Amino acid sequence: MTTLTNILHAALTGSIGQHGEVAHAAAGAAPVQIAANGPWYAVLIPVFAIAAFLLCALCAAFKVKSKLPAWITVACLAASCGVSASVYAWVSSHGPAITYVFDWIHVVWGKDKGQSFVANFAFYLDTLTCLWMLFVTGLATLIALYASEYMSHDVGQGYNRFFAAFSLFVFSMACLVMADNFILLYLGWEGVGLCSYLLIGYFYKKPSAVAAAKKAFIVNRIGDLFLALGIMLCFVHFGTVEYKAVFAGVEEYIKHFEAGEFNKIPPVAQWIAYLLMGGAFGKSAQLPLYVWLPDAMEGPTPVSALIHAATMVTAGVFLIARTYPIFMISQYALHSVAWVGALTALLAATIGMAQFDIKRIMAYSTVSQLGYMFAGLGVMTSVGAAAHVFTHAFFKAMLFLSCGAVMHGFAGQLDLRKLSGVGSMPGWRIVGIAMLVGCLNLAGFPIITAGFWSKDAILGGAFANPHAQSIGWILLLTAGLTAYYTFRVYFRVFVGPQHFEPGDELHAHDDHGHDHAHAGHDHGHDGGHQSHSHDKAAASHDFHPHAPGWAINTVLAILAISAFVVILPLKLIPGELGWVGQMVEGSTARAVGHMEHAKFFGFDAHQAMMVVSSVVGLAGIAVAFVLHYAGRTSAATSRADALLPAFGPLANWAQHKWYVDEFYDFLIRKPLLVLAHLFHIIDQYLVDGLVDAAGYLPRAIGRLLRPSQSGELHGYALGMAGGVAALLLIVFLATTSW
Amino acid sequence: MIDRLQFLWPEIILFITTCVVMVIGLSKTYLRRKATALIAGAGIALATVWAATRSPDAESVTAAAGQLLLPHMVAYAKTLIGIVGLMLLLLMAGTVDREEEAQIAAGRRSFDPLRSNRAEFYAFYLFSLTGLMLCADADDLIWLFLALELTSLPTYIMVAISTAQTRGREAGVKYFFLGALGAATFLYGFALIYGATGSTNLNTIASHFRTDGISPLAMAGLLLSLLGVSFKIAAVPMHFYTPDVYEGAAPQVSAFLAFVPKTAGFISILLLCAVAGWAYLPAGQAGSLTTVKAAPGGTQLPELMRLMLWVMAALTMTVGNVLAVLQTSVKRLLAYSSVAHSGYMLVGVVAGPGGPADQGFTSNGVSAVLFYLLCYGVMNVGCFAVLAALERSPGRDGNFRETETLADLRGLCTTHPALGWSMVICSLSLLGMPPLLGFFGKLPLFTAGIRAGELPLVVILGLNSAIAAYYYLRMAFAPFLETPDASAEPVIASPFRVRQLAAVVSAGGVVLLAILGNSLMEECRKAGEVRAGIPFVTGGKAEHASAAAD
Amino acid sequence: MIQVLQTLAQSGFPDRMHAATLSHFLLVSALMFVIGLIGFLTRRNLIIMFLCTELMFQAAGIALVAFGRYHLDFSGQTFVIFVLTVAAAEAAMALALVVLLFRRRESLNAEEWKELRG
Amino acid sequence: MMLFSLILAPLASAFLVALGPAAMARRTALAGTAVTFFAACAALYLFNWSAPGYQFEQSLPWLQQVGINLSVGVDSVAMMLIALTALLGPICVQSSKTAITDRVKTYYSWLLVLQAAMTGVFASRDLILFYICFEFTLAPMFVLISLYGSTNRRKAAIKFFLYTFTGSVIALAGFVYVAWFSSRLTPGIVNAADPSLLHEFPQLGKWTFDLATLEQAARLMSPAKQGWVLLALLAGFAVKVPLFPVHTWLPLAHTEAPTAGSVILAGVLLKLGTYAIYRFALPFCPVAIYEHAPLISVLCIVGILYGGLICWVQTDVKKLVAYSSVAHLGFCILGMMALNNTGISGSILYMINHGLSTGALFLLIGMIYERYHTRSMKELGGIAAKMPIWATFMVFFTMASVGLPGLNGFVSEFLCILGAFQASSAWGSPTATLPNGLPNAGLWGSAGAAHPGSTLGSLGPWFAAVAGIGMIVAAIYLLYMVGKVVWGPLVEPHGHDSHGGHGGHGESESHSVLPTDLCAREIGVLVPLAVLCVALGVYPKPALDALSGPVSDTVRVVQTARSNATIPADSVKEAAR
Repeated sequence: MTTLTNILHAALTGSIGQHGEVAHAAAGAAPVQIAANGPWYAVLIPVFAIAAFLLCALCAAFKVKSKLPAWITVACLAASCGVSASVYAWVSSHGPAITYVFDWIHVVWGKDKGQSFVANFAFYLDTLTCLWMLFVTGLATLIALYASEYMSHDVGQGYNRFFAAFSLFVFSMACLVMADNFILLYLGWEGVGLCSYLLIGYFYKKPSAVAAAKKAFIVNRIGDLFLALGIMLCFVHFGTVEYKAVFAGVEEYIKHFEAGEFNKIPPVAQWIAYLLMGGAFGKSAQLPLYVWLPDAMEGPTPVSALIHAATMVTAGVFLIARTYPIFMISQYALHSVAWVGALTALLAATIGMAQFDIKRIMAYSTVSQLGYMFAGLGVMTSVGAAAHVFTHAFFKAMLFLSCGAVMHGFAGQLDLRKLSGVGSMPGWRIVGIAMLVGCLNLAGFPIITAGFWSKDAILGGAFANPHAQSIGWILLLTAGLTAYYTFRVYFRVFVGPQHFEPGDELHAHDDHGHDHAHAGHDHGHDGGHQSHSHDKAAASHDFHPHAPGWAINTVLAILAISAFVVILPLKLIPGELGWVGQMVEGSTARAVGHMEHAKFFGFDAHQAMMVVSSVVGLAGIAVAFVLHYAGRTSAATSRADALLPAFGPLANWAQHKWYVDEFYDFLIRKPLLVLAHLFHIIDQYLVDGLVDAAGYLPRAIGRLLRPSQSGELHGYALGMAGGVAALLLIVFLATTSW
Repeated sequence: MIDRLQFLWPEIILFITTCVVMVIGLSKTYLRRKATALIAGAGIALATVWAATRSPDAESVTAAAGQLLLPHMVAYAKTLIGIVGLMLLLLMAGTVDREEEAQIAAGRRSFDPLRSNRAEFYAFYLFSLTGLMLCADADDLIWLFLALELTSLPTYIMVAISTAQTRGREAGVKYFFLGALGAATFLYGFALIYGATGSTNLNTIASHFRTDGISPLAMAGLLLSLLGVSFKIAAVPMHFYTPDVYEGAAPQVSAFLAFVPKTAGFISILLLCAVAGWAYLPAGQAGSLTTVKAAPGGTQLPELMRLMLWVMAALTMTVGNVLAVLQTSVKRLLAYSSVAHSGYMLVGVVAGPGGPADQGFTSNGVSAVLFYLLCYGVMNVGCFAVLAALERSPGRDGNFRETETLADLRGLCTTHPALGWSMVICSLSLLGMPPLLGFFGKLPLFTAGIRAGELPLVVILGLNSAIAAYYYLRMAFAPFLETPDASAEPVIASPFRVRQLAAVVSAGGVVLLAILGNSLMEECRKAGEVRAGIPFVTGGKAEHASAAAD
Repeated sequence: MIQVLQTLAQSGFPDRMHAATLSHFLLVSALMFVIGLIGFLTRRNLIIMFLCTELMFQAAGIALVAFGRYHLDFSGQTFVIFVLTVAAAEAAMALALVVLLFRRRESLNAEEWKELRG
Repeated sequence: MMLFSLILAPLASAFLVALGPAAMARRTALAGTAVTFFAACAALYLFNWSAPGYQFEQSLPWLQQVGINLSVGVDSVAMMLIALTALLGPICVQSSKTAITDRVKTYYSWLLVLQAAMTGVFASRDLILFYICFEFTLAPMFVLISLYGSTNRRKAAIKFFLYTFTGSVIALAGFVYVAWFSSRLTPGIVNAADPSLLHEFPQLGKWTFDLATLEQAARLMSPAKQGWVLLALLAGFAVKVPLFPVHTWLPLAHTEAPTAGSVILAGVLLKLGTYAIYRFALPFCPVAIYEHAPLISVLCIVGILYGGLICWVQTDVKKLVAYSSVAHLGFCILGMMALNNTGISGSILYMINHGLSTGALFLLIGMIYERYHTRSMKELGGIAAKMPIWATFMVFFTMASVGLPGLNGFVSEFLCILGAFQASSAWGSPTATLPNGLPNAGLWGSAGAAHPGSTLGSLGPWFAAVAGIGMIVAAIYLLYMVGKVVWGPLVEPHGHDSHGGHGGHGESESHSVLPTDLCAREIGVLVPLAVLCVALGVYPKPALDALSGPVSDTVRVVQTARSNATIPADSVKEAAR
């Protein structure tokens, strides 16, 4: 309770003054003062998480067959969340600080700057850290609670494993976010990748899950390589990987940046940002590395919600926000970020429009929204980006959890052509409401949704930036598309005539020793079977969707409420985007420099956008209403089907994700595989063949010489005489000077 | 002249023993006949001890043995010959007269001096050793020629009578005829050297070379002599007889052939090289035939000789190894390997003793050769001893049959552990596997070769060791790793258990000498010193000059 | 090579004016050696082959005697005495061996003995 | 005494095993390795980790005519590797309990001999003693492979033996050359080259194989000579590592070797090569290695990518891991070629880490092989369903091998790549001013500003970047393997009951001995490795601190030699005629 009070206190009173000051100090180009002694209890955030991991691992070792690991996880993560809150309270009253834990990697070869490679387990605590940690731990706690029910069919099977990996994820995320140096960040970065791998591949018997997990890890590794190289370049240039010292080093270049004199900034320093960007693109599923995220939906839904929607995928955003000064001193880095973000947003939205799997639609919408965040960073509205991360975390988690509830209830059915009117089924009310709230947020329904405000900040920032007008238009277009496909899902699945077909996970669950508690089997599914006649019908006759239980409902309710509640800190506290704005402004992610504000057709861009984006969003919803709700009688078809021919092959292409996967497969994987086979052949026959040949050479010579040992006396005598003659001749010829 | 007798006591002892053996061996009493081997052993032992302890020491060398080009080598070489000779003697047990004695023991036949070979065999053996020892203290071409002939003539007979099989005869005749060809070659070479210098005394010849340089005639003589003598060491191109003779002879005689003539040959080559250059030639002397290679280590042979030895060394080891790789008969394999080992030792000859700056065991190629002779003798005897100690039960013709192929060795470590492990150890040592003796034998060849700037030759030596590893590995691990064919006729131990002793002693020597090799190396270092300061023949500017003054 | 010839020329070879110089003896000796060698290589009878080696030995003997005379030195002749002795010993051995072989194969053809090979 | 006892203890137990009854062989061997392990622990405890020099030094005279002494001594690098060797000893013995059932005495005694030889390699301070131990590792390994290996074992054993033997003979020529060079040094020559070195040569002009003396002497060689010596040394040690074109013996040997043999091979034997390069090539030919580092690094990088891609198309799990060693050790040598503290520290740490994680992978594969008698990925799949404990370990060690931060592999791999990244003299060279600040002009050049984190060297960011692709490739093939074997639907070879908990009734004997999942003994074998993997990943600082002394010395030697490379080039050529 004390902590809660602290947060409120900090949020409503203390932080305002504090951060105002810090921000001013920073604006005066003085380095941010960072205390060396942060609160010790910051350590507890990862410690609780790792403790949960270890306990769950113990549970696995002792083959615990109850929900114990879930409760351990929930408790520990809640504790982490509490600690995060108190750390936030500390930071908001004391300013940024570093909490040192222990030495990690130390290579020292001199006393000067740059002559030691030092990466400690130490935490860099500022408001940006706190912002991320608060929603990461908070959401993780909630989703763990949700998962305790969602995963219940696996109790005694993979339940322990699931929660162990889940806790490990939170630990890694904590390291990533709280790191005081790039190397610890890298630890978290790859750690979350590992957990993502483990959790995507949770249903390890499904080849598609295994493949998706592998894909996620490998694609992320590509990004990680860039990140690693960026870190190295950073080390070479600044002589350190610790943020504090790096930012101190950047400080000098910031002046040049503010003066617009990029030619005074060494290209090496500018290149750091490009490399780091690669890492961010990988982790946050941006072009060209976004392909893993949609496949990652093979994992259990809570995982999709937490890792692949709310937290891990925002690590890229966090990285750029954390190292924002480095990006600012790079002449084209932010432009690149903006363009990549915008294009990703558009591309993912177009794919999302054409999908039928609702979880996949959500996945593409995540990619798309991440694109928004990158665009926001790129157009120098880091505040908007951070705010969008924050709001998106809540509503996207909620969307996923709702989808998960549907999936859970309908045996894995996710095809929007096979589900209809779920929201109106008994027991599914909360899910329906949560879904609606989420969709409204995602679509940017004006004024009342948090998503609207954060998205608006990015759009406004884009149009306000004189160099980013075209990005603004792309984002605006995407906003419309987003609203359309979001509500396409809602109108198809949650409202309209009731209809469902169960998915094929009945059997899969049986494999797991699944014991469905058919608590809700008497809930009506009367509208269920009239309109279809395939073979599945027989199976689904016995099928009763089971509505979510208390845990899922509670979590959804909390999230639905908080999706609205987050508007409060955004709008009630003064400043651009209020509390989040302050959090960002008080950290390294603060955008500096003076930029003339561009006008949007003569209006202030931000104010104009409030109107324009509202209109676009509402238009999208309206189109979705017309095409997918109005007059729809069956689940499988809608009015939109009639429009499809008008788009020609485009619709088909979009449905096939623009064939990007195939393209990559053809362009990269296949050639590599061919190369690998080629190398293997070369290795066997050429490299090893040469060795064998060298080994065979003595035998070959021996075979050649063997006839000389004919056993005949005369042959030997001739050999001796001839040999002597030849030898003498050789010797004479070699030594005589002709 | 009496002074020279100081050196000859070991030979004299051996000669007396030979005479005794020749008589005793014909005795009608079985026990006396049997004592021949013991008497021979006692004689060799006495000669060895004498050579090791009572050889003229360094002080008297200048006075009494001033004529010797390698003054300290005598004691070392004779001791070495004696030790290996004793080991070989252990092997020789039962080589001849086996059936004869069996029939006499069975009472089917009485002793017939005409049918017995025992006396001759041991006498020839001792004669050969005597000749070998005489090689070491040769200071005259005539002496050298006689010593060489005394060494080799008995061996021809020994090969022929060592087994009852036709192969032994064939081996004997091939060996004899080709040996005669080789002998004629070096004899002609000696004649030319004599013609060019007017003296048969090595010392005088050396002085002559020092004063007047080496005339083309002398050079032709030197080259022919080297080539002729290289028959004894089985160097290319005089190596052809080796596999056939080793294969045809009984294994114990093959062991003998691999050591005795080879040692004689190397001693002769060392003497000839000492005459031709080591003893006096300064580096950088001009003249096309007598150019001395101004190598960093200072090989001081005339370029022609160096080149010939170089080519011979390279060819010998390569040819020996590549042919050995193909063999399945252990004896033949060892024969080719013997060729290869001669090639290794020739590297030491090419390297030479080096200049005054190169004192020390590691720098002196001559020491390396002498040390390697010991190593090779010990480990080679071990391998042949294992073969000699095994046999097959008599076949249809009533003769016992030799074990010969690699397949025969399979599983020896389980059936005859002592022999099996001796084979493993000796083969690994021949391979040059550290820390066995063979490795420490090769190491000085490496160091001396590199000291002399013969890097390519050293690399060829290294690569050849690797080629050799292939077949030695088969030989080493056939007894240990493989299991005998179930269908194959079992191999049994020869009734002459003393041969097993020889094998075990060799194996023990291979291990122990490596560990306790330091003092041996010290001896070799001394033995490898070439006498400096050959005087000018005609009164010149300087009476004495230090050898190879840089 | 050229130098060898030059040296030979300088030592008065060939000199038609005098009856028998060192060169003549050497020439004979060399010819004998070569004839012996060629005989060894071409003939198949073991006894003839042995005689060819004797020819080679004696070629060396001629050279030794000639050189001894040339140098006015006795060691050459001494050498020859020893060579003759050794040759005699060899002859004895050769005959013994040949007899041994003849008993086995009833032939003196050297080509019959090639069981050992490879 | 400490080091001699570490060498003699396994040797003595080898004799005990050979002489004792077969029934006691394994227990005797276990006791022997355990004693060695505890002795090594004692040594670790007694070792002064903060001192940079050699410790436990001892020298017994041996063949002084050749300048060979039984000199031993360890610095922290060698000490760590000895500890690794001692740790793997009992693990190998324990892991062989069910795998080796006939000729056990031979097996365990040769295993112990092998351990002694390997310890000797790391402990020696005399080139010939080193060489003896180095070569002598071949015989036991040859025996282990050719007696206890799988179908093609004889060929593999012979190839392994001959290949490495050939190389090391040439390396011996290099050693001898250095010794000869040193023996010819006179005070005059030394003085002309570097007067400060004079006191380093107590045995001036004598033939010796003492490492300390030769280290000093070899530096006076001209760069050209150093180049030849480097070539000779690499001929021996690159084969052992193995570097790219000379690696083909490794997959074969690994595939055919018994499990413990593979563990030793990957864990320690390969490190003999890398250790030898560190111990000899670097101090003997600093200038040459500086000049040729790019070339060697290119070989490393080719090995990383080429080896990695080949892994991807393997069907034999063991062969895959074997090829991964080629790739992994490419990183190791790449780091060493960076010739700076980061790179070399990383490289040395890599030796340890690779030994732990790859050794463990081989153990795991061996456990599967014992159960299913196959290692083909076509016949195995989804083992996680049946053997969760095994699967957990497998994923764990795979991740360690992939280089996941927090586990051991990461620290060393990152340091190696970082070392290569830093090591470019291009970082320091000021380039022309950039007119517009565009990064295309003088991409890596610095516009006036220095790069404090850079070091001298002849590699650079491109090397790091291309090698870094190897990290991706590593993820590809290792996850491919895990995806095939651990995850996916359960696939078992024919004859194995795919539903029953205790599959394969009537299968061969060793199969019925083992339970389906790992037994306590097997877990006990893996846990120490896992613990070390975590420990070295989370808290590598003690190790890195301990390495800093020796590594700094090495770096100083190389950089000094390079900076005054011209001086010895001339003076020594004159003086050594």
